[in-house]
Amino acid sequence: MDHFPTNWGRPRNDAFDAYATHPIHQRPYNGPKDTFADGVQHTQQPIVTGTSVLAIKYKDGIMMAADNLASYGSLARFKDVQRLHPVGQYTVIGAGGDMSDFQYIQHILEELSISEISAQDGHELGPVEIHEYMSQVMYARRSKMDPLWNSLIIGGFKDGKRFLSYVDLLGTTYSASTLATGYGSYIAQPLLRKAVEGYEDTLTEEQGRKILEDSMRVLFYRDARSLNKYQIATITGAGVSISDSLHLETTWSFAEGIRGYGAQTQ
Amino acid sequence: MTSIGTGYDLSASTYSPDGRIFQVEYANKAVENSGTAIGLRVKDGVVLAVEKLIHSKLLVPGANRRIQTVDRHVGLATAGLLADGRSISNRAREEGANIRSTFREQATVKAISQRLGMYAQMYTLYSSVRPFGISTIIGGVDKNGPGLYIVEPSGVCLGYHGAAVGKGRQLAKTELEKLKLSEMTTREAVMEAARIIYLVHDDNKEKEFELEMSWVGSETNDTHLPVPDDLLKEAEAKAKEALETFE
Amino acid sequence: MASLAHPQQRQFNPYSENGGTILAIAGADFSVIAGDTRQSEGYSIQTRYAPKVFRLTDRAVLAVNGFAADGNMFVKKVKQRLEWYRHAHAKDMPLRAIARLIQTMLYARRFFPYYVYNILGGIEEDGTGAVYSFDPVGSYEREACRAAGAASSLVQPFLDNQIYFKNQRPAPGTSHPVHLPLPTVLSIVIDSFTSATERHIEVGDGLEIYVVLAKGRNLQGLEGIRGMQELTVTEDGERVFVVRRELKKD
Amino acid sequence: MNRLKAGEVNLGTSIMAVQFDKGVVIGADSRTTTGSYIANRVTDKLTHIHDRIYCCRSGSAADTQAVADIVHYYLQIYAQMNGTAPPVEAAAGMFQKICYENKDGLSAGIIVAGWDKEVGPSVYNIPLGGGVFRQPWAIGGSGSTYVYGYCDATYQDGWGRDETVNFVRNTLSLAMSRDGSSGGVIRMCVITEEGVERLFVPGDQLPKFWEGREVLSAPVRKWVSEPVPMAVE
Amino acid sequence: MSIMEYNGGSVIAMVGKDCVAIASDLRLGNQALSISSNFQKIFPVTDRIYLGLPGLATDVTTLRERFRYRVNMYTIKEEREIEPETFAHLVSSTLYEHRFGQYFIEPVIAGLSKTPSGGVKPFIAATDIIGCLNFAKDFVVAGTASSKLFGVAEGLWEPDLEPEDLFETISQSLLNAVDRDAFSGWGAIVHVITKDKVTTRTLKGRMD
Amino acid sequence: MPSASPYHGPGFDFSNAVRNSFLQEKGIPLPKATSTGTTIVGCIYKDGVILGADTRATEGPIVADKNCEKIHFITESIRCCGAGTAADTEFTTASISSNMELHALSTGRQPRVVTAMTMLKQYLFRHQGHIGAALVLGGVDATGPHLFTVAPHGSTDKLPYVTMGSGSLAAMAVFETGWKPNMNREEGLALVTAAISAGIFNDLGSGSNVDACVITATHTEMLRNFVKPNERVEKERKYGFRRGTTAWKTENIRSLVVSEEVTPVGGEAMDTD
Repeated sequence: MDHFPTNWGRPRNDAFDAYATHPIHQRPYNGPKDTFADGVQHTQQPIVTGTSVLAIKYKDGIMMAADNLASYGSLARFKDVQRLHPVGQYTVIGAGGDMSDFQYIQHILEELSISEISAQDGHELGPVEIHEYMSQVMYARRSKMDPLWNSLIIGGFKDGKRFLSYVDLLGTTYSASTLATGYGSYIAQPLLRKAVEGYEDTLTEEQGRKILEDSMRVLFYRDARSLNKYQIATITGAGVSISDSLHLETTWSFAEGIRGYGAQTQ
Repeated sequence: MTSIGTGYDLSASTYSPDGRIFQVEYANKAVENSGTAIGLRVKDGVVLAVEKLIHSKLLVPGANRRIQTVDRHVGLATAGLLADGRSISNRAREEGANIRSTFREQATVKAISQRLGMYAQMYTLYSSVRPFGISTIIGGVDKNGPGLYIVEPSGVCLGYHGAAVGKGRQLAKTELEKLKLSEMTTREAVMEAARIIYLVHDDNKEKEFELEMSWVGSETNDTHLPVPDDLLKEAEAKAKEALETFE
Repeated sequence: MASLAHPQQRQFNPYSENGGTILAIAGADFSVIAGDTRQSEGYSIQTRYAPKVFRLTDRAVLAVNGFAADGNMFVKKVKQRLEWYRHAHAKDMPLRAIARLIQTMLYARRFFPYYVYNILGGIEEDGTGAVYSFDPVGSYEREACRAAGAASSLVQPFLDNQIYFKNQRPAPGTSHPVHLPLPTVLSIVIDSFTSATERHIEVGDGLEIYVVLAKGRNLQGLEGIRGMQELTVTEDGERVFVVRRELKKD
Repeated sequence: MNRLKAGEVNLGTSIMAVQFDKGVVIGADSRTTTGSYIANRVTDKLTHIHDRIYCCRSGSAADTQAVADIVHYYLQIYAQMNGTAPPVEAAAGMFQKICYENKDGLSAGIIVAGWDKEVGPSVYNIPLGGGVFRQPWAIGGSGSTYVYGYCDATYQDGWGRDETVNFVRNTLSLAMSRDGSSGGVIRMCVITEEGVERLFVPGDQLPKFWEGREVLSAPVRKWVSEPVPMAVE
Repeated sequence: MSIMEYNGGSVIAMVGKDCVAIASDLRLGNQALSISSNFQKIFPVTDRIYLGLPGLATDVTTLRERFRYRVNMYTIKEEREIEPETFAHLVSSTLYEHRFGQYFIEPVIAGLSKTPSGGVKPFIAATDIIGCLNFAKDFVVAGTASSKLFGVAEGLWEPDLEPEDLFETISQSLLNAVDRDAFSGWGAIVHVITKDKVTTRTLKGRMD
Repeated sequence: MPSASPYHGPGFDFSNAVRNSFLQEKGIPLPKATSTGTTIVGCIYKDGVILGADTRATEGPIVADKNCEKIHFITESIRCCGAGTAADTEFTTASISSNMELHALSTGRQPRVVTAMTMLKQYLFRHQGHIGAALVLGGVDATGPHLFTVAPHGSTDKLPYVTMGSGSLAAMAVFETGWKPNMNREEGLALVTAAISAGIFNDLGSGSNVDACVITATHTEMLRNFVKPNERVEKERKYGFRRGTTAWKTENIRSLVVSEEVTPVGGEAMDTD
């Protein structure tokens, strides 16, 4: 899976960048063409999209981060979108990909929560249940050839246990102590793994925030669909907390002296 | 009430010559036989309370709840046939979800109540069905503030400051009218509601009862929740105390 | 935007490949089922630990490999059917019945297949070790050993040579054993995976080896094995163990 | 519209040149992308062609670099042959010729600007097909589409150096904030008879405009009406 | 279908103790149809260098002749035998010359090079179809069964095998790999090169 | 590519191109060449330039070479890391290396990094991206340390720290968090190693060992297999076969020992005393 959601779930094109020298995202389709293909709308495509979501385990629970941008192609269209969404008291769901599908997911989760509250049976939905539910929904939609064009990270803390897992438009799921969607899986994941793997039980909140901030900064430097405005969510024994928008400090001073692309000096 | 056997009471789709629908009136009888349910609409929310008669000592405490949650911000209490109460609350949840998905906003208490009213009224039109044997008190908070409604078996839906249905409704209404509901907080209303339920309960005639209470408003962040145990205990204690001084 | 320039890109591919390799070997009175734990897509490691081998009952272990979402869903459904069987018959389903069940379940989706290769290992009712291997639409066969998944073409010929003694002449006056002892099988499994890790980019990170022992068989061959854990639930029946090892992470 | 060759490095780009009485101000963002990966976040897209002539490059990095290198080479020959600095028009003409004659093989949108003895400051725009258009101000690259309105509404004849620099800085900042393919820092050159002055605006000190609210979340609920007392009271 | 599978065939080379071995199958096919069970893919270049050319049969013949010509020219010009390292580069540049319009051949080179002290040093190399050299210390493989060969050889190969042991290991690697490849098989041939002799054996293998 | 053929001049031979494009049109895909999935990096430090590379070469998902060299020689003080089609990086750098040597001989000066860079970009641009070489070029010359990337289409970038290949994103993340100006040799090497390691452990196209090359004005140090974090563990079993395991049909032994037997002809041996 690469960063550009348009390519998600589509066949990889070997004629084009067979060696993946560059992270190339515009892969034209050159397989067999159905004569009537243009007349049939099989699946929609992502239109307004969000980029990476990052998440780590740390001492007290789970920490997640996502920026506030929703892009329309290359246009930075909405700069105040929250992509970390709390579900109940124990869970946060973060989404990359199509924002309309994400809003739909928020609605069905709201419905689910209300029916769960109405049951008044003493049970509450935790991250495990919400992830299981979402993976069933995502898999069912992909099986109908009508996917929800998202990659989701679900993090939570309930009954003293941390939970962190991923699900995407194909229904593929996996868990790890660090997760990242989209471009984050290429850029941030190496940093997160190095900082977190083996330190899940000792990493403090402060350290966790620092590593997420560093990763978000690198993503802002290197992902053309990202923004320097982001939020961090923590899910701990004390519940869910989603920060206000944070601004990234960036460094550019080393670039002042660069002249041209080769022999140029002035 | 007219004598039985005149033949006009066999179907909800049949009027009596003097323009009454006996089936609906019989349904009201079912309500009147039930333990009292009350609702208080106060300054910052709504409190619902139910005198749940224990018809068997073998029941687990807390079983057969008569107060149910409809949506985050709305609850209901019923008096009458217990199973009809379940059915109506399911319908209420569907109506809430339907309103939410159509208008993308929380349903108002009024909207849910009116839809429930229409639903109940449908059961007064056909010979093949029986009217609901319950009166439902719907309470909650929405963008208009606290709301409290009663839906009767006939389908009548009316808004109230204080609502009472079931066996002890007359006495409860008298007590409710004495209160300054619009100046009261939900916390105070919990005490009053408990007192009223204890008051209307007829120890001599009736079996034992369980006090069931819920609230919604600023105390609960606008969520419909059962009154917490400690508060419930306190309210019960105070109610018993008040009972002794009342007479 | 590229998608606007190429309207034919609309077609959605509901499948993906998630790498990894599984294998199973049947012994006389045991069965060994193993898989690596890397889950990848393209050149990215999604996670270093995603199990591909699952205990179904105390006598049956299922390994799935291919498209992870289909694999997990399939295992879930098989487990559900086995649970129902337990409720109906008050016993665990026999291995050969599970094999037939898996075939039926796979073939039911003949025209929108589960893109997974299954290998079922365990103990038959007669107490012998068995391995059943399946293709994605349910064609299956009982074998003594089988490799599947990304590096199957690397591992299978090696197993042919070491398990079936293919292309080997026995020393004069002797013959090849029909079944290998457990310690030999375990070390061949481990070497198969370390070799596959060397030469296949999608294999690595961790190794999980399940061992199913026939009813009443002693633990010979499992003593002193590093990282072993017993998973048996019932008493006086077959026993299931898992051995976990690290593989290279590059 | 996909004029880029497979796997090519792309200058998504916002570029600009504006002339004023004493010279020209040119400017560019610094982002180079392959797909949506930023291969270089501090690119210098202001390319020295001769002492008082620069160009801003947009389109394929390989093509525009090759073309700029060729023109740079010929202008050095020009200067040697004539003993004088080449006019901007000559540079623009040379760019136009190469771009026009190889229009099928190149994807290059170039703005040439500079100062010469004959006409003073001048700005030439050479868009994709290989035409050449002299303009008082020119914008180019993918980011430019977002700021035509701003430029039309803001530009006025007769500005001095400082107002022009400000205009370029604001325009580029607006384009970079909306175009995902543009971003990073702003590099500018002020080219006058006296010389070439380089200006640099770091990515964290770009002029700020409206950037949306903090976070778009559910509206805060307020009760429309207060409860009224009962009529019976 | 890949063009490499048009005629099929596989080659493997391995290093032993002061010896090298190179082996191939003998199949020539026309896609799924087998045509010949005696199609040679390994050719002697000098006494101690052998060259395996798995791939498209027409290119096998073309390249064999081309290398024969070039090695002869080298020998005449230089008045000495070509060394394996040099020959590997000759193969590499010949293939890269056809970078655009490749030969569909993945050559494998096995030989012994002379050391200054008069001894011999094992040398093996392989290139892809456009001449990228791979100097391995253990074994190299090529052809339609390459992934199978990689798997078996990675499992079976051990350092410092004597010529007779090397023969067993390379033979077992090849036979078991081609048995799992539809486009290779139909007999096999092994050359073991030592300082003072080259042992060539044809193997008994499955003929299906 | 120059070659000594009597049939045609230097450069590529397109004689098979017609045949191959015919095959391709018939829908037969051409086989893949070896690619170096690769993580390659470079960074400028206090005294010069440090280049780094992993050592895995792949053919599709198969590891073709576990320990290949991706840092190529250009001149003594200029080196070049290659990613992309392995043969292209190999031959392109070799050709530029040879031209640089000739350039040095004809000018009598130490050649500059920009010269190599210009040669590379012009060569690659001429071939319009068909030569799949993505390069990191670094070195020190009379004008100081220089570092460039050259993309397959011939565009170049000049930067103080660069990465290329399929692991470039992982490696760049390490640089973006750890790079600072004026690092000393130790810091620089540690950073380059960390960047390559990020590629090795997170990108499946990259793997095995870390190669590094430290270039200063006076000295170039090639640190082949600088770190080896991926040594294979010992096998559980020995896999030697009993001699005679393999059945064979025919045997032919060609003796390479030229045995000379000297037969004295006529009379007695010469008296050599």
